Order: sequence, then structure tokens, then C-alpha cells
Amino acid sequence: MTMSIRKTLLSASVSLFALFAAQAVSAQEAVFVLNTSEVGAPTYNPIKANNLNKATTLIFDRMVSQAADLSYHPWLAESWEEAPDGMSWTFHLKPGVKFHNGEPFNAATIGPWLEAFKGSENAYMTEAIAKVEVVDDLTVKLVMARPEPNMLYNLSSSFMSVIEPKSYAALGDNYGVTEVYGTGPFKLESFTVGQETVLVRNDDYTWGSPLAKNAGPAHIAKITFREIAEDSTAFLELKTGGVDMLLGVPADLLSEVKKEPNLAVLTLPGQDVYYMPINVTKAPFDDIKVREAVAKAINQEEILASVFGGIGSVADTFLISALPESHVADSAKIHYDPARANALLDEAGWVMGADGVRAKDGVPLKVSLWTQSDSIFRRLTEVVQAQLKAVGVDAEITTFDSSMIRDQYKTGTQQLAVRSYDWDNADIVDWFFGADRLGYPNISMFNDPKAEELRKAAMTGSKNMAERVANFTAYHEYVLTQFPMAPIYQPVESVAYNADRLVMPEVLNASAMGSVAVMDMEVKE
Amino acid sequence: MTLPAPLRALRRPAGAPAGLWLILVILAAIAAPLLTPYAYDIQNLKSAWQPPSASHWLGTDEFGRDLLTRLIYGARTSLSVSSIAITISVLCGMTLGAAAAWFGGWFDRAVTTVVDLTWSFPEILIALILVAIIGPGTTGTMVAISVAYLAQFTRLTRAQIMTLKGETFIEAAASLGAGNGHILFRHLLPNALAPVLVSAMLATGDAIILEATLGFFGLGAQPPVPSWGGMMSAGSALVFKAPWIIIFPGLAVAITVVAINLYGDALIAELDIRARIRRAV
Amino acid sequence: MTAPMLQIEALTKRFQTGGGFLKRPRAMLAVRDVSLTIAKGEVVGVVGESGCGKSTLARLVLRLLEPTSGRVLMDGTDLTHLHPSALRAARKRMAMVFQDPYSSLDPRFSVTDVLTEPFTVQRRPLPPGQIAEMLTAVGLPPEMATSHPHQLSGGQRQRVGIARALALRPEFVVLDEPTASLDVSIQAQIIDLLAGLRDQMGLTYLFISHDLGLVRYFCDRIVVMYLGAVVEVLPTAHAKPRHPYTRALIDSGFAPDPTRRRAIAPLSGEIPSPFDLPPGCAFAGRCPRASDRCRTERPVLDATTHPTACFHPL
Amino acid sequence: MSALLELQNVSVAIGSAQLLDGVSLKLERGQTLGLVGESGSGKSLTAMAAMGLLPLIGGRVSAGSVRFDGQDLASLTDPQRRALRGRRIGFVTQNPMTALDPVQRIGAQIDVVSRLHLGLTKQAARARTLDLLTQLRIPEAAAVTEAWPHQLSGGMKQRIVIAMALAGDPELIVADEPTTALDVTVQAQIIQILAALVREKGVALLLITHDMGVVAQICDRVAVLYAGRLAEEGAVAPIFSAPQHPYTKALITCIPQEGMARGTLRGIPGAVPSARQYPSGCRFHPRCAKATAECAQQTPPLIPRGDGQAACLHLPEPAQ
Amino acid sequence: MYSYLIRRVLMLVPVFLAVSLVIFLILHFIPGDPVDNLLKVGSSPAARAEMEARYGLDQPLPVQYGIWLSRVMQGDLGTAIVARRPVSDLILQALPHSLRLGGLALLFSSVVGVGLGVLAALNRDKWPDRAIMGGVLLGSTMPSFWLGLILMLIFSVWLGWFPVSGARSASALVLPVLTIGLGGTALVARITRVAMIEASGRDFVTLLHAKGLSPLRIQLRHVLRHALIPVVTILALRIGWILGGAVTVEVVFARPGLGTLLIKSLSQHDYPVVQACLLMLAMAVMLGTLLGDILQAAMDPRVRAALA
Repeated sequence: MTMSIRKTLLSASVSLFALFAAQAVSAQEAVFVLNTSEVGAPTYNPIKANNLNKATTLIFDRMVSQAADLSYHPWLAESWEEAPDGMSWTFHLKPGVKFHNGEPFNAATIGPWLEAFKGSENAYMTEAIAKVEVVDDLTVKLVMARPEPNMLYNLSSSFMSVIEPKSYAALGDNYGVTEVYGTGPFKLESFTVGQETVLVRNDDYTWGSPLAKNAGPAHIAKITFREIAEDSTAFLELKTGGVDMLLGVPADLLSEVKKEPNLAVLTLPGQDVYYMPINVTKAPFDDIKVREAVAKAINQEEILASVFGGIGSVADTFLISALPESHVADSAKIHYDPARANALLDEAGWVMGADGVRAKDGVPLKVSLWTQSDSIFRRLTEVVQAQLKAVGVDAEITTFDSSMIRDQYKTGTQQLAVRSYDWDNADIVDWFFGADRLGYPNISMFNDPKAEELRKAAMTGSKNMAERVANFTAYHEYVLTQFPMAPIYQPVESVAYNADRLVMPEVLNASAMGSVAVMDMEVKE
Repeated sequence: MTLPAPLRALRRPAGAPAGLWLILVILAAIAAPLLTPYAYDIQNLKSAWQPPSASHWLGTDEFGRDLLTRLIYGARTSLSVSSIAITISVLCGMTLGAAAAWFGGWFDRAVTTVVDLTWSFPEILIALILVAIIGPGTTGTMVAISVAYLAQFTRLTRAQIMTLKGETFIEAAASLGAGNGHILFRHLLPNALAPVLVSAMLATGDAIILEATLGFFGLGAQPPVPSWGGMMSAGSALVFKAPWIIIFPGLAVAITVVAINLYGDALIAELDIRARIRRAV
Repeated sequence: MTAPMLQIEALTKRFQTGGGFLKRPRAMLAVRDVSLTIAKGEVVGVVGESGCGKSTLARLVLRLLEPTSGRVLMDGTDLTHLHPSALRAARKRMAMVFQDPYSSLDPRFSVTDVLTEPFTVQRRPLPPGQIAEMLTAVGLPPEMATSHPHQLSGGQRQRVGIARALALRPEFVVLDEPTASLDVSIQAQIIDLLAGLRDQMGLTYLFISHDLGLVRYFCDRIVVMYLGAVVEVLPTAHAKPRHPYTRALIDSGFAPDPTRRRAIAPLSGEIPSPFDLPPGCAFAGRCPRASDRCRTERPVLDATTHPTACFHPL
Repeated sequence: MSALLELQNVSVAIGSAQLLDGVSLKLERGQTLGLVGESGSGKSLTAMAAMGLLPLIGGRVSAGSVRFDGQDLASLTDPQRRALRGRRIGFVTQNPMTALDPVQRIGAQIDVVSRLHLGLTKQAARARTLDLLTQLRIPEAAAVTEAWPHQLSGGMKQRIVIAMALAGDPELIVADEPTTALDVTVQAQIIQILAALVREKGVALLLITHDMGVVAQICDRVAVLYAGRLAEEGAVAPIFSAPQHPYTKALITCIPQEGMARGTLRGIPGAVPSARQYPSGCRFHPRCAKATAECAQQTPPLIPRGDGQAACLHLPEPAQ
Repeated sequence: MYSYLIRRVLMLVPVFLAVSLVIFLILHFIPGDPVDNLLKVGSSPAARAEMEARYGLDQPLPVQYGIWLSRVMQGDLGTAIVARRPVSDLILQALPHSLRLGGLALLFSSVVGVGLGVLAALNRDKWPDRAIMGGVLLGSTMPSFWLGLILMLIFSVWLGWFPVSGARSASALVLPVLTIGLGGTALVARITRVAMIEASGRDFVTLLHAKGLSPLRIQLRHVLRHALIPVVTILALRIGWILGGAVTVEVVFARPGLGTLLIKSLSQHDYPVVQACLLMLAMAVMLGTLLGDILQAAMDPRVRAALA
């Protein structure tokens, strides 16, 4: 008996040890950590995804590439012409491009690809296209239903990554999950959702974006994208050499990164805005005075300095400051103004009580403040809570898991929340404040007739870019004056990497970390 | 005149420091506002991240709040949540366990099966699922913890009563003509009480850890109310930058739970019920 | 002989164990078809080895266990089918003293609590001075009323147990091996006490014991049980045994007299498992007089003044 | 030639409690010594002292010496003491139900003794075991060696324990209440087996019992312990016919005997004292009918009487 | 013995049914609708109905349970709603990591725990005993996530001996195994010590001494063997506990495994995945109890006899 137990234990331990065959790490391999906001993105199907991670940009190419100055450049489309009335676009495609599964990329690809958007999550991207005409093998003409000045932006967005239509049709829901084929510099080797994605180099690749020095193939042979939910864990991995690059470093960690001699930081313009949505339908926020008061109670400078270590900038509109639509009238911008906040609350009948909480008719000014469980949100929200308390608003924090909070918003019971978005186009105003999306994403429940008119003009009533900018600026400005939210902070995108391992391109001409950067990146031997 | 057992336990070698620590923690939790010049919720962002110093004995957190102050207030949350949860658990568990032992038959079998199975299930999982159902916050945590430990007290009570049912004094009472109620409430439950209460005390220690773990997942008490778990959760994000934020609450949990265990052991020895507790596990 | 105080009629108790999911239960007859009449004032002894069913019989008589069949009549009232409330009332007239004085008292009860319990249970007022009186009656100092069981010796506990049993002045007392866990010097005290109380209060005893010597000293009539059944009823304590098993029990005792040394001739063999009884006489396997008939046919008590269940009585 | 087992003025303590106080005993080869007394009198401690097993229960010999065949056990090394146990001294415990290792087969448990002490091979040890079992009249010995303890009855187990005690071919068997846990008829079997061992193998037997009947029937000498002290010691016949110590006398009359009239059994008043509160002077005096004020103060010394000795301040004059 | 085994395995059937029902029901009490996660905002009720029909969420609960159970029986755990892939794929990806971590932690706590328990028992009430039991107590009272972070801070950050997180190399297992293992070690050491001490006091041990066997041989060959019976039983019962206890540790060390999968899908209301994870853990618990019973029977003939 004893004997047999001993044997069993022995064999059990032997087989257990055999289970972990250590993975050898060779030189032209790199390990990247995805930004925490991208953790758990379930698919590499750009058409049906709400959330795509950075690896997507290496698997797929896009028709148009966007430079750091937000200008548009060729990629899979070598050139294009827009009809003067904006009712059609003609694209000339790059010859010799092949998908990972060997299928050619040509004019025949475009029709089925754009067709796939119909009824999908991202259908709005192609809404304005009436039909696709194949002119010749490498030329397509998009006939528009209405002018779409945003066409090039959409075509440069990762949601319009060019997929391989045949396998897309054949794989159905598995496309982007088990298999995925694009024309990008890397092929998907394995994908474990929430854990890691392994990409291997596409050795046939020669059609890289002109924004990169290297048109292909890439220098790095294999890239592993790890998903680490905790920023601090990710940082420790970078610090201890476990990974080579963090695709997103929260501002409060930057000072730590800078302390390490072997680590370097690459700063790109940010596309995020942190803000506080205010539910306009929930008392006391049905009173615009109270909305304005809480919006002006937020001390953006203090938050920038203390929570984000002074990195990035304050947000005073809903849009990132790089967008022209953010240039609204100064009066519409929302700044910290405690005197005004207090005055407004007094005016609205909320009288300061002895306990530092305002009250009206014996009802204390208690409101709910929702946030998500990521550490940066929790910290930011606690500061917001304290700042609201300073003007006599008692906000009670409820923390939800980041993926769960969306369901909660759909119930419409929130009053205040702290959240962020990541988008570099003005149509995000429509997305978050359009009356057709009440509940979610319009968690402010903002439904204003005048805003709707302005929105319609902005979304569909612009014939060209200049008009679109003007319309969106007006819409944006009006929304700001109604205080359905309070802007807080606008970060920069910081990428931290191990300078002993990675050589970054000297100049990075891209609006974000992605294919352009990786093409010119090298691993030190 | 003999002292009651809880006081006698204080005179044992390990029971003394353990009991004193517990008394200290409880008193500190009660008298929190008197003990510290700082408020637990007023932020002073300029003095964030300060290591332990003369003005902040345990340093400050990421909002510049005094860590010692928050630790003391955190004791309030952690101790009250876990002890209230365990109290609920004990009350329900004793009722259920006594009913199972008393009525026997299919009811007993059903209760035993369910209880044994949940008992083998890790408490943290039960608690996590329950918090997911109820929603985060103090109430959710309390309910989750009390359900997580329900199996333990049901089992224990049932085992105690099953053992006691075999004792001759129960038969003696029956031979006098005692009814079920008399036997249950005069003999069985009072005798089952001591082991259950002592286990409840030990379980309170485990519950403190469980509460901290839920807090770590951000599911416990919501800010700015401090709880030990919540503090560690916040501290975990920057463990390398300000390790004191996570180290001290962790030590508070560990020392308090050690103290509960040592004092509980002393109490068990004093009440001479070790065998009864062990047999029931 | 006066009118019977207690009549036991064909009492049988069947225990079932081990039944479970997909598992065949096993049954045993702990008490098989036992009939007995006890007259008022009589001391009847029941003797036998472990597993003979004597303790089960004691509990059946007081209806602490429900019999499988048969009945018990007390002064003509059928106890076995009495309604619970009537049974409680009937319990005033009967009582039991238990074997283990260590577990028969609730450790949380003081002596006063123990002695008050019979009155509480029967919802009768506790007469003033009753506790002290009861303690004195069983030879304990009244100061002991505040003691708890763990402060008492085994003999003292047993005295408390006796006081509790007699608190409501019962007429009939079952003594279930009241001295088995006590030292011999204490055993003698307790027996002496029980004898004295019987005389004072006119009690009727059913005395259960494994010690034939003690039973023969204390009892008027002796019932010998073997594996659940009565094999012999000795009409007087010193009647000559007729059943070979009773003979063997007597021979197994050691006389404390070195001048009367005798060769020990113990019974061979073991007591069979009660779950697996042989078809004939249960004692046949160990009996020096057993014949083929004994192994196939079960003997019954003969209807003599000295009833014996044996085909080959001595 | 020295006695086989001799306790000279042995005191035993566990922690600070002195549980056995100056006990002297002598057991010659081939003899049976009965050690009687009520619970708490120190009988089992005496057995443990004789076996050198006191450390197991946290006890120690605090004074006096235990000599086996002239050797002081205290002067031996641990291995030397172990070489005695099982080899020259066999041990039979009180409760056969718990005396056997429940997860080892019967045969192996007996074999180990002769393998360890007699250096027998596995096969030889088993042959010896079978032989012993047959001698103890255990039917189907071979099957029994393959059985597990729980498959045997109490009487059978006690015979196995006796076989284990005999396996080293000992000169002395210490039997600590070997029949207390057994049924009446089985008790007789076991006592008969032990008596036969003394008679047929010439083994000496230290028989610890509370049953004066057993002592009267099979012992050569008897020692009566009360509250950790020796009350009386001597040959069986004179002690039973004319007990010197009041306790011995009371003990004998406590047992109901054939033909005893009802009401004659009185017992000994009071209770056996616990080791924590031994009375001063003669420890029996609170229960003794003959006790005087002197008894409460003076510890009675052991005084020779006949070929034995007794410790009482009121010993009767020696009979002529 | 065989009939017992068959009976014991058959007994798992009703238990499994009960457990699966509980798991199925509990998850329907969790607020939040997974379909909301999938639907585009502003989708028509028809689209919603279609989505619900697709995942069978439009059926009455008992029907949903029946369908789910029969699929589970065929090894089809359904499709993850949020992760959009067969649940079995997710489980199969996670399971080896969990088994590796849980298995090693179990091994660690058994070996170290038994060792420490024996050492403590052999030195009962002396300083090694006190030191071991004190250390073990302290080890078991530290929240595992805290311990994990502290170990990470010391061994990965300061000393740089082990990777901080992940499961990319064998060395990444060391800290997580230690973190879970220490808690288990406390349990095992405590049970072993008590069981050894209890077994040492049994009559048959006295008799072994009386046979002249050496104390060490008695302790290691006889007493330990007895002590291992409760140890093995409790360890087997706690298999699920160790797997589940890995939940926090997996999260702290960002390791793949059932724990992280469960936490993630729980927060995403990905019912099928949560159900499958819980089912896996419940099966581990049931297999653990089964294993415990079998081991107990294998180690103790009395138990075998009682079962026959």
C-alpha cells in the first residue's frame, strides 16, 4: 500500500513537471502588452467588433493610412478621387497584394467586403455608400447615397480593416476568433481571448504603408500580445524584462517608468477623453443649473496634476483638442469655477448644510457616482467625489466591473459617472449624445430637439469636409452648453518599451501605435 | 468563584497577547474618531504617496489620506462586516442544522447533501457569485459571506446535535416525560452552543480574509469608506511605488486573524471542547 | 403474590442498519418475543452478556424505544399505544436509572437543575425543601445542590441520577446496569442505597445487569437472556439453573475465595452475530449438550414454574 | 538469585502530580502476582513503570528503582530497554478492541516481534506465529493471520494480543486488566489462557485487575494499591482468610457472593480520592471504619506481616 | 469493493443533477442580460428576439435547463456569448493551466504540510512544534492575494528570480504555487500534527512500544500511516477548494486558468462560460470526494468492511 502510494505520487509529479515545457525565446521575437482598455476584446473581426485591440492593425491593412498630423495617405489604395459633388469616390488599388490565405486583393474584394457591413455593429461606417462599381481589376468606384466627407477617416479606421471576403463568408462567427485572414504584415498564429495573441511575420509582405520606412516584410518575426488586466503587473513585467513593450502606460506610472534606465517612453497624441456624464433625466440633474454646477465643480487642473502627474492636458470640451471641431467658443468650454458652482446650487435652492452637504426641502443632495473597477478610474472617481463634496454634493460611489458597467448604464438609473472614450473623430458627439441611442451609449439620456437638428446637419447634411467641421462644431458647442457631461482630462498615448531590447523608428509618422511603427521596429540581437 | 471561560482564556500564554490585540482593535474601531487627528475621507492630494513619517505614522495613500486613520476606520468596516455576516450565518446555520438533525429523514439527507457539497466549495467562489447576484457593497458582502459560511455552521450544529442525541442525559430527559421542545431547547441547543460559538469566532477570522478578498476585487465597501481589503486593492495597483499602502492593511488582517485563532485556541482549551470541534469538521 | 404491576407481552424489537442507496439493509432482532410479568414490590433481574438485548428491553418497557410488536401494560394500561400526552402523565409512575453516570447528567446543569427537571417536565410545582430532601434521601449533603456534574465523583453522580429518577415518587424503576461503570466499593454502596430506597418507598425494580453474582444477590427473580430471547427465568435468586447457558454464566464468575479454587472450564466459541442467527437454538454453537435438534429447531420457554427454553435442560 | 521483577520504593510522577508513592513489589519467576485496587489507585502506572513505558504518557519514575532480573531499568539505554520489551517482557493491554493496529493484518503484527527480537526470517516468524495461535486454540490460524483486526471478536483479539506478548518467548507477562472490556464468558476464557501460560510455560505474570475473584482464583501473591500507595501485599491465601488492612478486607466484602443475604453488602463509604486531593496521613482514613485522629496525620509505614507486608496504623496482632 | 465503487460512482449522478440545477439557476438570478452586450444599441425588438432565440434564452427556464443539460451530457458546453467561441475551447485552454497550478500547489502543500506536521508532532510542545505551528498559522492568515503581491514584490521585483506574471515558463509557476500552497500547507500540517498526536495516544501504539519497536519506526511506519487517512481524506475533499483558491492567485499573477476565466465571464455575464467553469469546479469537488472515499477505503480496511 505504502509502496503504491509512493509510486503514484512519483509518477504524478513527473507528469506534472513534464507539462511545462519552457518556451524558448529567440531574438527576433517580441512580447507586447496590450493596453488595459483592450483586454478581453473577443474577436479580430473588425466588422462585428465594438472593441479591437492593437494586434488587429498588424493582421489587416487599410485602404488609407493616416499620418501623425491626421492627414490621409495611400496604402492599399494607391490613389483616389472624390467627385466634386461628393456623390462618388474612385479608388485605384495597389497591385500584387495577397491575403494570408493566398487569395488576391483586387477590385472584386471591395464589393463583398463593404456588403458585409450591412446590419453589422459598424454599419454606420458604410451607410452613405449606395453601391460599389468595379471599373477594372484594380479600380473601384463607390457611388454615394449622400456626400460623406468622413469617408477617408472611415477607410483609415481599423474597423474598416480589409478582410478576405471568401473566408469571411465561409467562417461565419469563427472569423476573427479561430482563424482570420487579412493582407497585413503579420498572420494570426494563436489567439486565447483574455490571455494572449501570437502573430508571425507575413514573409510575402511588400505593401506596407508609405508612412513607414520599411514596406515589408517586417523585421520582427514573431510578436506575442499579452493581455494583462492590471497596469501595475504589466509595468512590473516590463521592468523585470518579462515583456518588451507596454502599449498603454497610465500616466501615474510614467514617473516610475522614467526611473528605470533601460526603459524608454514614446509619446503619441492621445485619442482619449475622460469625462463625467450627467444623466439629464434624473433629478436633480433635470435642472440645468445643477448640471452646470457639478460640471464646474470638477477641478481639472488638480486632477491633471495629482492623478495624472501633469502628463497630458485638461479637457474642456468633449472632443480631443487635435480635432478642429473642438474649437468651440470659449464661453462654451467647461472650466473649474467653484464660485459659479456654489452660486448655481444656491440659486437652484440647494442650501449648504452644517455637515457640508447641501439640501433642498430637507432632502440632502445625495447622488450616485458610478465608475468601473480599473484602478485609474477608481482613483479618479474618488477625487471627483471629493471635489463634488467641496461644493456640497454628496456623491456615493458604486464600482462596477468595466465590462459589466455597460449593462448597468442600460438600466438608466445612474446619475453621475466617470468614464472615458477613445476616438479621434467628431462623430463621437453623435454617438454619445444622439437621441436614437438613449440608455447606451447616450448614458446622459440627452434628448434635446435643437441638438437633434444640429446633429442631423452634422451627420448627414455636410457636402464636404469644411462644412462637416462647421456643422459638428456647432453641434458640439450646443451640447456643451446643455451640460450633459463634464470634461475632465485628455491623456497622451504613452508607450513604454525596453530600450535594451527594442529599437524604435526615429520618426514615427502615425496617429497611433500600430502597423507603421511595428514595420520599422527592430529587436536587438 | 471561577471566572467565565472567555476571561480565563485571557490568562493563557498565547491567549493573553491575542486577546489584548483583539480588544485593542475593537476599542480602536469603536473610538476611531477620538484616536486620530485626521479624517478618513478628506483628500489632500499634495501629500499623497508619503512614506511612514512622524506626522503620518504609516504614511499616506494616493489621495494623501492618513493611512493609520484609514486602517483604524477600516477595522470598523472589516470587523463589523465579518462579524455581522458570521452572526447571520450562525443563526441560520444553527436553525438549519438543528432542524436537519432533529427531523432527520429526507429533510436531513437533502440538507446534508447540499451542505456537504457547498462545504467542499471554496467560500471565495460562493461569495463572488453571490456578490455578482446581489451587487457590490457592504450589504452584498455581508450576505455573501454569511451564505458562504452557512454550510460550516449547519454541519457543525447538526454534528453536535447528532452526537448529543446519543448522550444518556437526553434519554434521561425523555424518560422523565420531556417533550421534544424541552429536549431541544433545554439540552441540545445549549450544549451545542459553545462549540458553535467558538467556531463562529474562528470563522470570523476567515471572514475577515474573505471580506478583504472581496474588497480586493473591488466588491466590498465602496469608497471613500475604508475597508482593509479595499485599501489593499488600491495599494495593489502601485505596490512597488508605495508598498506601505498594501503592507499595513495586510499585516492588520494577518495579525488580527492570528490573534483570533490564538485566542480561539485558548478558549477551546479552556472550555475543553477541542474534541467536539474536531469531530465535527 | 399481588396483582401484576407490569405485564410485558410478546415484545419484539427489530433494528435495521446500513440501508442506503443501492445497499441492502441488514436487520437484527434485538429483542425477540419477550414476555414477562412483574408484581408490585418485586425486584426482577435481567442478566445476559453484551448484545443480548437487555438494555433494549429496558427501553422498550419505558417506551423510550417503539416496539416492533408486542405490548407493555402497566396496571392494565397499554403503554405501547398511549397518546404522547397520556404517556407523559404515565411517566410519572415509572423511572429509569442509567448505566453511565458520566453522560446521564447534562454537563451544563447543576444538581438543582437536574432535580428540578422532573417537576418542570411534568409541570408540577417543586415543593419547598424538596431538593435538600431528595439529596439527603440518596445520601448526599444538601450543599451539593449547587455543584455541577464535573465536580462530582462517579458514585455521587449516580446518586444524583437515582434522586432524579425518584423525584416524582414513581412506583416502578428500571435500573439499567446502574453500577457497571463504578468501582466495586461504590457499586456496593449504590446497591445498598437502592435496596434501602426500595424498602422505604415500596418500589418495584427491573434490574438489568451483566453480573450474575450481583443479580443473584439483589433480585427476587432472574430473567436470563441470550441474543434477544429469554432462555430461562430463575424463580428465585438461588434456584439451580436449568439452562446450560445460565450454568456457564455462573461458572464464568470467579469466587473471591482462594480456598474454593476450581478449574476454569470456560465456554468455547463466540457469541454469533445477531444479524446472522443460526436457525435453531442460538446457544447451540457453544453448548456442550447441543444435539442435532438444537441446531435446527428453536426451543421455547416451557410453561413450568421455572421456565427454560432448552431441549436438554440440566 | 534476584527476583524477576522488583519494584523498590517506586514513585511515579506525571508533571507535578505524584501519582504513585513508594510502591515496592516483587515477582518471582513462574509466579503470578495480582495487583488490585480501584480506579485511580495507580495500577496501570505500575504496569507502565514495569514496562519502562512511562515516558509515553509523560510520566517518570521520580524515586526508587524498577529492576528486571536484577537490572535497574533506569540504568539501561533506550535500545537496551527496547530489547527487553517484547523479548523478555510481554504486555497485554486492557482493551483488545483498540490494542491492534487496525490497518495491519493480524499475522504481520505478531510476526514483527519474533523477527525483531529472535531474528527470525519472514517465513520462520510466520511459522512461529501460526504455532502460537494454534497453542492458544485459535481455530483456522492461517486464515486469522490474513484477517484484519476489525474482523475478529473481542475475545479473539485479546488472544492475538496474548500471542504478540508470547512471540518473543518472554519470561514475564504484564497484563493490565486483560478482561475488563470483555463479556463474562469470554473473561473466563482469557483468564484460563493466562493461568495456563504460567502453569505450562513457567512464565511469570503480573496481573493487574480490580476483580478480587480473579486474584483469589489464579494468583500466588497479591498487592493491594490504594490511592497510589501500597496498602497490603502478601500471599493470596492468608490475605483472603485474614486481611490485615481494613481496605483489603472491605474490598473483599464488597463482592456479592453465593449465599450472601440481601442487605449485607454495604460497600465502602465515601469515594476514591483523586490524585489532586489525596487526604493527609493514611489516604484511606476518611473511608475507614477504624480510623482515628492519628490516621489523619501519620503516614503508616509498611510493616511486615506473615510473608507479606501491610501499611496501617491499626494492624491486628500477627496471628500465631 | 467493486460493488462499492459502482455504487459510489452512481451516487454522483443525483448529486451532479442537483449541482447542475443549482448552477443553472443561480446564474439566472444574476442581473444584467448578456444579450445586451451583443446587441447594437437601438436594435429592434425583433433583432433582440432573434439573438435570444439564437442562444435559447427565449425558452422557459425548465426547457433551457433541459436543453443545456442534454448538451452538456454530450460534451457540448455551448457557445460563449461574449467571447464568441465554443465554451469547451475556452475551458480546454484554461484547464491545463489550472490543473498544473492546482496540482503543484496540492503536491506542495501535501509534501511540505505532512513533513511539517510530522516534525511538529514528533517535537510536540517543544520549540520546533511551536515554531512550525506558529509559522503555519501566520501563513494561513495572510490573504492570498496579499501574500502573492508581497512574494511578487520580493522575488520578482527586488530579487528578479521569477517572472512577475503569466504562464510562459515553468518558473512563472513558482510564486503562484507557493502562494496557494502555503495556505494548503497550513491546513495539511495542522491536520497531520493533530492526527499524529491523536494516533500516538491510541492503545495499539502503546502496544507497539511494548513490542520493543523503535519510536521512530513506530511514528513513521505506523502512526503516520494512520494520520495520513484523515489527511488524505481532507485533502481530497479540498481539491475543489485548492482549484478555487487559485482564483485570486490567478488574477494577481495574471495567469490563464479557470479562475481568471470564471472571474472574467462572471463580470461579463457570459452565462455559458460561468456555468461551464462552475460545473468544472463542481466536478472537481465531486471527483475529490470520490477520490477521498476511495483512498480512505484503500487505506483503511475498516472502511472497506463497512462498505462491503
